[in-house]
Amino acid sequence: MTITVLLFASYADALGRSALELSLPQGATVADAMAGLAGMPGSDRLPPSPLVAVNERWAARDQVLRAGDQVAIIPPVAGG
Amino acid sequence: MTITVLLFASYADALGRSALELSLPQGATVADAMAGLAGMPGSDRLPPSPLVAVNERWAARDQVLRAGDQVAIIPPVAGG
Amino acid sequence: MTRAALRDQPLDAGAMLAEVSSSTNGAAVLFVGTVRDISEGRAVTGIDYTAYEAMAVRELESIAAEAGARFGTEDLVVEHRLGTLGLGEASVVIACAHPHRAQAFEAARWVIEEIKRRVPIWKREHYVDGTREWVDPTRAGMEAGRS
Amino acid sequence: MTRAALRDQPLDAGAMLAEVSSSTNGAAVLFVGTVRDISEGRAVTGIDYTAYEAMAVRELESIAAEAGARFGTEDLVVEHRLGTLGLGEASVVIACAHPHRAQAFEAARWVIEEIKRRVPIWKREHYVDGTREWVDPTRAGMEAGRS
Repeated sequence: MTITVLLFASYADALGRSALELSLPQGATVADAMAGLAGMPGSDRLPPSPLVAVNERWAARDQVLRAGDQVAIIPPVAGG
Repeated sequence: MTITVLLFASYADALGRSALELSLPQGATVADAMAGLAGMPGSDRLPPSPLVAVNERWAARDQVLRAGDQVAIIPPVAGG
Repeated sequence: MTRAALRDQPLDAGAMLAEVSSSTNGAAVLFVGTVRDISEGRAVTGIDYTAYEAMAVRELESIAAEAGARFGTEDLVVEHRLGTLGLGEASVVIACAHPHRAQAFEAARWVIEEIKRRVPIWKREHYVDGTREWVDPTRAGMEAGRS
Repeated sequence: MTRAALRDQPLDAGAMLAEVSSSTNGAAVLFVGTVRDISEGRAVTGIDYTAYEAMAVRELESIAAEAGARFGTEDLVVEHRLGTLGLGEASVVIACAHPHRAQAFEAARWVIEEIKRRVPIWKREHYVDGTREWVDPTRAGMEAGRS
């Protein structure tokens, strides 16, 4: 299945883009999606366990993904 | 000596006026000034120990007065 | 400089907010106390505010200066309205800015509590039945209904 | 109804204060966060604010609704600015009104703390030396310098 990864702020700078697609096996989790980024240039500048949202809601690392999910990797928030 | 007593809000209503003069002996205190109001019509509607200010500053009952002092009898404040 | 005033005209909260704001501050807090339509369960139509004016100004100035020293800001202004106010009109406005938000909140909160504690201002509520009464916050049961 | 929004134009604190004010409320509190000229001891000339917009709006709305339920008011609005802001410009405005002042203060304070905790918004500071840096509040030493 294919999911979309969204990157923001310093993480988008690190990987040089703000979105990408990943192919993952059925049953893959948030953690698997993170592992799927591991080989990409700049991914070493992401922390080992960043905050993640799936489809605009905060998600745990063991959340199971479905085809078409939007997985957002969230840098430390700095609003206000 | 002569001092001025100022009355406000419900206390002014009680005594029917907002200022009056009192003749007091030298060395008289805030408490003596209060006692000097005792016989006046409406003075029974004042509490036994109201808040008092002398010359625009909060004052204790044993503060000694001087000629010309302004003694304000202060109802419970309700600003804000 | 901190600043305080009594006014017999409507208070301008926006101007007071602008007065304290600057790029040295990261946070501004504005408090506005307004005439509420209910007091102690009675329907209110308006309020007369009266003061021992010379002393009230002195106390307001002293509260503003003390708050500035206590919370570390010069950007604090407070104004209290006098006269007859209709429903929803502002009786008191406090504007405070500070480099940091915690102190801006705490200073504004401290100022309104001190005003209610020690500034010689009184209010007479007008009720729908046409009667008027001086408010005595020391009377049992009053505190719960106040803003 | 509580309300939340992201804006790419200047925030209008006065309009938001008016929006929450009514004669059923005795108190209104406005919080304004602004761009400060110093961050962690470095001179700042401006800040870019960016967000995961769909999620940020959802989180802001949820915070406003939760604050309304928690503190007992429907009169709460919050707006956050996006884009490039100059010194002194407002990045966030919270307006809250309540029958009583304690809850108005507490609701506004709670909302800004929640925004800083869980709304996906980021800021990149511009420094006088021409460099720009994303702000990471989780980095040691950052917290003391923030508004």
